[in-house]
Amino acid sequence: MEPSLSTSIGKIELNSPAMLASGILGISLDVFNRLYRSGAGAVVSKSLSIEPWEGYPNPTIFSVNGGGWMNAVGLSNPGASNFAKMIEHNQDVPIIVSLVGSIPEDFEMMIKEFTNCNVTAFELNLSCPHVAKVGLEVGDDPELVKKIVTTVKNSTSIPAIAKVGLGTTDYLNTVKIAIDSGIDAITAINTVRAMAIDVETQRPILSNKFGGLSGTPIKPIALRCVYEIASKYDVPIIGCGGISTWEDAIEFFLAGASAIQLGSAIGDNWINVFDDINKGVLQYMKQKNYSTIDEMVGLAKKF
Amino acid sequence: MEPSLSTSIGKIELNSPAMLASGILGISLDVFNRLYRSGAGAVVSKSLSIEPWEGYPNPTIFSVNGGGWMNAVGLSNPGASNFAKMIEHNQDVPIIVSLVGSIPEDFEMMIKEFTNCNVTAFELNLSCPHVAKVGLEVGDDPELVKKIVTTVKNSTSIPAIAKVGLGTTDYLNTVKIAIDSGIDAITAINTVRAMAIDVETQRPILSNKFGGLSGTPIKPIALRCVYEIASKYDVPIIGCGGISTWEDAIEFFLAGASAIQLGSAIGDNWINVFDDINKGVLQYMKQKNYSTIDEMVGLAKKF
Amino acid sequence: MRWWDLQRNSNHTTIVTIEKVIDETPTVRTLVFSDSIMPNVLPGQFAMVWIPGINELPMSVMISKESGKAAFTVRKHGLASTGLFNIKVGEKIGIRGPYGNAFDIKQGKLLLVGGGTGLVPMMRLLTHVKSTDDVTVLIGAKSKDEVFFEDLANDLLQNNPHNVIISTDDGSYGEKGFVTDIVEKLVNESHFDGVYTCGPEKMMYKTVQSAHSRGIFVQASLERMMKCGVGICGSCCVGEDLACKDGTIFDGNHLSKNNEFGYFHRNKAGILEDY
Amino acid sequence: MRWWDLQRNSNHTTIVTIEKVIDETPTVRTLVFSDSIMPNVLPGQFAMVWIPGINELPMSVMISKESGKAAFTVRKHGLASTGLFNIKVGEKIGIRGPYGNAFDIKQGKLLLVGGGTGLVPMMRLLTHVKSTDDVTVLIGAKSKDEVFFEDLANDLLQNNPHNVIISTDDGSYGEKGFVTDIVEKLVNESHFDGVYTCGPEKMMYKTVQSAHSRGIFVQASLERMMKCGVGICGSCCVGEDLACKDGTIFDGNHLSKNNEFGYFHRNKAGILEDY
Ligand SMILES: Cc1cc2nc3c(=O)[nH]c(=O)nc-3n(C[C@H](O)[C@H](O)[C@H](O)COP(=O)(O)OP(=O)(O)OC[C@H]3O[C@@H](n4cnc5c(N)ncnc54)[C@H](O)[C@@H]3O)c2cc1C
Ligand SMILES: Cc1cc2nc3c(=O)[nH]c(=O)nc-3n(C[C@H](O)[C@H](O)[C@H](O)COP(=O)(O)OP(=O)(O)OC[C@H]3O[C@@H](n4cnc5c(N)ncnc54)[C@H](O)[C@@H]3O)c2cc1C
Ligand SMILES: Cc1cc2nc3c(=O)[nH]c(=O)nc-3n(C[C@H](O)[C@H](O)[C@H](O)COP(=O)(O)O)c2cc1C
Ligand SMILES: Cc1cc2nc3c(=O)[nH]c(=O)nc-3n(C[C@H](O)[C@H](O)[C@H](O)COP(=O)(O)O)c2cc1C
Ligand code: FES
Ligand code: FES
Repeated sequence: MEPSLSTSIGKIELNSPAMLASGILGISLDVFNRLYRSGAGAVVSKSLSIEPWEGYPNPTIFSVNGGGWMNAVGLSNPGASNFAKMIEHNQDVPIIVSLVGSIPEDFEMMIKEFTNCNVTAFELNLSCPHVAKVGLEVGDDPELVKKIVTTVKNSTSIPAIAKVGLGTTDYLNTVKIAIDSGIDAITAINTVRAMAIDVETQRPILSNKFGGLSGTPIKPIALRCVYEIASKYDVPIIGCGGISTWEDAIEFFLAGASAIQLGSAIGDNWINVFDDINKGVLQYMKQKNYSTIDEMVGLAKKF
Repeated sequence: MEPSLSTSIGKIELNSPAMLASGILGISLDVFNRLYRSGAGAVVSKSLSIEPWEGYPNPTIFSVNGGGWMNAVGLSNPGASNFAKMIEHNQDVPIIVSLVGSIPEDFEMMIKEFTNCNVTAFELNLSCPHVAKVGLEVGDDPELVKKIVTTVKNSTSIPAIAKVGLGTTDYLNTVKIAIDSGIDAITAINTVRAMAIDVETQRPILSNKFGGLSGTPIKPIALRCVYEIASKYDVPIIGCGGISTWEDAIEFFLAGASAIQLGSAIGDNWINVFDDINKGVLQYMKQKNYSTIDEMVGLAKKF
Repeated sequence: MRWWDLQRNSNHTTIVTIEKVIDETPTVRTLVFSDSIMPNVLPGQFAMVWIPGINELPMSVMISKESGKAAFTVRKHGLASTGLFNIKVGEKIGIRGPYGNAFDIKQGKLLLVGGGTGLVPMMRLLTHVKSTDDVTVLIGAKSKDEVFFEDLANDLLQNNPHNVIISTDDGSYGEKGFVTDIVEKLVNESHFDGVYTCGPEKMMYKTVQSAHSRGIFVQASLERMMKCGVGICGSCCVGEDLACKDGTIFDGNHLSKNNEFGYFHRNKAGILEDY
Repeated sequence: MRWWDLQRNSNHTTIVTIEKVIDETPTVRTLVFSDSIMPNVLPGQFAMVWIPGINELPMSVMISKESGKAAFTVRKHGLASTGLFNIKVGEKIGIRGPYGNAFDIKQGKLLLVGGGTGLVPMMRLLTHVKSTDDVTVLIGAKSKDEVFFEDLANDLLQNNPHNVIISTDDGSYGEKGFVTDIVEKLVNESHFDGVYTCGPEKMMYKTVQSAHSRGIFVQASLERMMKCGVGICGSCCVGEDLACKDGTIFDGNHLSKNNEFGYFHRNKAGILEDY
């Protein structure tokens, strides 16, 4: 029997385990459709706020010598309501709407905007490492995480995912609180706070000085987070961080992820990366005699 | 006038700003002499404990596809007293003795062993990400950090450096406590907790499962830590993490480091990396008209 | 072994020093610099240009007469472009790229339609035409003192059968009227093997319509808000296309199916706005 | 562009499958596998061999008669080597490398002195001698049932003037006595152009002394505790040298100035211990 690429992350069912990560190409429905046709199991939107944000001035993105990408886009986004209008007519694409905010009410308000939209899940970005007041400042505050997740779960029956990252507190604690407050799944991890200085002009390259490191450099860090979460808690996990090949995808499944997200790999290999990974995963499943992704999830935990 | 490579990290004076990082080739005086002749400004020993430790079984070190190294050596070391005997006859090499322990008394005892040795400084390893009870478990405990640093400062007049890393608490808080307790300098950062799984055998590669990521992948993370510390506190800083070229070294000086440590670069480029970096830094200083390293330190902070 | 020792990382900023500044008009300047890669980019390709402390902007890579050199030709507009405009000889800027695809240059009778700094890729295109090609260059501007690159175009085409036409909206120089009316006239009068355009979107839109409706091969180079330039951020999307990665050059056939071209672009927040 | 797409990362573990297991003696086995790199390593080079779930050990890369294949010849000893010894056909191990330098093979009259699995690099060395070389191979073992590679050595040298001498400590096979006494006799009797040795350190030490004191070019391949194999961990240091990176092969001249060779090695904690 042909193995199947479909996977479930708790109640979320996808045809392919590789989804687009938040912030990557994530502002237009036409592009979402294109990515879906290219093999993405779902697309996660750019993180949306209540008001539109222009983000930081450029430079906001560049690649690091030695591998990976650095960004401080500053969560530029058209705002939840503009975005909701845009995806109103979405029929085919499993869209996961990413949200940022600094208080529970922000999330509640934004979720209302999507009442008439076909949304697969909400992803709560608790982990942006370079924007004050939202992101990690939220994720590092246990009380706030609890209130936000509880509010979100009370606002909608659509599954909610918490996206965590490495902040100034123990992210495993954030995960625990999110789970205790009813979260449906965890995405790990966001970019890692980082910096680059140009030696010629002697100034930080990003206009925001600090940014988030993504891509291959953070893969081993992301993988350990997935493994740590999977070893400690019984929660569906979406792995994210530096995944660019099918071997990377398998590593994350073995560590405990039921699905993965791709960001920087698109900058490195463009959008055929979805198809490449899907094909490689299928090949591996055939060779190892698996019929579902689920059979692989967490296999490395027994060691 | 020829620019000079000498630098001071608080009271510590070195002829060259590039030193050997702890754990790299750091167990034999003959090797220390060789590294010193190759251009290292100082060598930091393998982290020493009271008793000798064998460390973890292999695999303990391998390089990551995509860059960098992963290790879980498990702080194998000959023990403080054996090591002290070995360096008793050291005359030339500025040796920084790295120490690990889980209680203040451990450090006190070990420092006594070095009474008759020519030691340039002690580096307190508060940040090993893959050995329980010492390392990050210590660094993440503010009370313990305070007690250890206070004890060390009361035990010796030799300068003491605290080596910090990314743990489960805010490392900037650890830095603050160390400073308040009288530390002379900060080394930032240690390896970052990470993991790799072999997809063929489906098991973690390191015998310890988790290890520390070092080398180019962590450079942007280490650089931001140095910049963050330099922006927040007035303390001499030694930059460490992924430095492998003279440009990297300059980036760290500009961010606020008075000296740097090299670890993984030795695995990538062998020990001529000290000379290469020294030459490159000198060239840069000539071109920019600096006569001392100090003139560059922290220049990027003004932006 | 590290790959970045072997080749320059085109997605990481390289610093170059401005060696010459040429005033093209009161609001347009060309900044010349030496570099190993930018002098040889393909016609239509752009770079991301970092003005330290100010911003980073997409800029078409301008040709330079001197070998080993390239340039940017910038019109001062908002904060960022004015910052670049004000860069002096000896000052440093950062560049990464080149990015984007290139014009597919046909042979025979060619028409190039450029407005403002949209002329930059047209000038590089001219360095790639065959000497047998019959080339018409149409330069649109608001008024006489905004016309530039006329001499350069004539110069580059000195060995070709050619025709450089200027049109100004106010008639203060060359023909009076909108450049797109002249395009319509030209494609009506004679057959072209290829039409290439870069400039204000409305101009490109009409040019593409005029040519495409007559079955003439036409390509336009689209300008969109660009933050990354490499297909990551999504800010440059035009329908399902990413201008930086799928373009910036698209042909008439493709553009005629795109609902946003000619009508909408996205602002810095990613909100669709009318042109 | 990612460099690891272009070439295998020799410092990252590659998984291979054991295809054949050959019993050499009751305690020594040769495990054969296919690989693109290991069949062609230089004589003296080693690999780090991962026995999943057990340990990772340095192992000289053994030759295989079949092209495209290489092998490891392991003596079961402690936990790790016994783990490798027990690997069955079809099971997988990980390898990284090759590491270390190679023997500098002279021409003329050569003497190879090997003990136990120290014979492994000697066998590969034999595949690199010129057919005009006159080669003496001296194999030391405790007793008859610990002798292996005698036939292989004769086989590899069938086109050379050669002599394969076995010595056993107990005299149960070949000549009786210590291999180093025979070395002393041989270098006394005739001139050698090169002497190569790998095996127990005391054996190598005496062999180097015998040859070096007579001005004969001699090289020994040193075994030390190795964790990384790549010059990072320091566990393999011998005086100021790192066996994995500066060696494993050193010549007599260098070794005669090293105070640790022949006397000390370091244990897993890095403490100097007597040999
Ligand atoms: C591929 C490409 C090539 C270009 N080549 C040239 C050139 O050769 N010469 C030249 O003068 N200009 C060129 N531009 C336009 C240039 O990048 C700027 O948009 C323009 O200079 C105005 O910038 P500003 O920030 O000063 O103006 P602002 O007042 O800040 O903005 C004015 C408008 O410019 C546009 N804009 C601003 N920033 C960007 C950006 N990062 N990317 C795209 N559009 C932006 C937006 O529509 C904005 O509303 C090119 C643009 C693109 C996309
Ligand atoms: C370059 C090199 C090539 C080698 N080639 C071969 C070979 O082809 N065949 C073979 O059988 N053996 C070879 N060895 C020896 C082998 O690596 C092991 O040391 C040996 O098999 C005993 O291992 P053990 O762990 O089973 O024994 P243990 O009982 O664990 O240890 C016994 C002793 O072996 C040594 N040892 C253990 N682990 C290591 C290690 N990681 N590195 C170095 N020494 C160690 C120590 O001296 C230790 O005290 C080689 C060693 C080196 C350094
Ligand atoms: C340019 C860019 C923008 C991003 N924007 C967001 C965002 O808006 N919300 C979010 O949760 N994560 C954002 N991220 C983080 C990614 O979703 C992802 O977590 C991270 O890049 C690690 O994955 P990768 O290594 O595959 O890129 C962004 C990343 C990049 C590179
Ligand atoms: C094999 C290995 C062993 C290490 N052992 C120690 C140690 O004993 N004590 C310590 O403080 N840091 C240790 N480190 C961390 C390094 O000193 C350094 O902080 C880290 O590797 C980052 O620097 P790099 O990127 O230049 O390697 C070790 C690193 C490696 C790779
Ligand atoms: S500019 Fe970022 S995707 Fe095109
Ligand atoms: S084995 Fe690690 S340095 Fe040689």
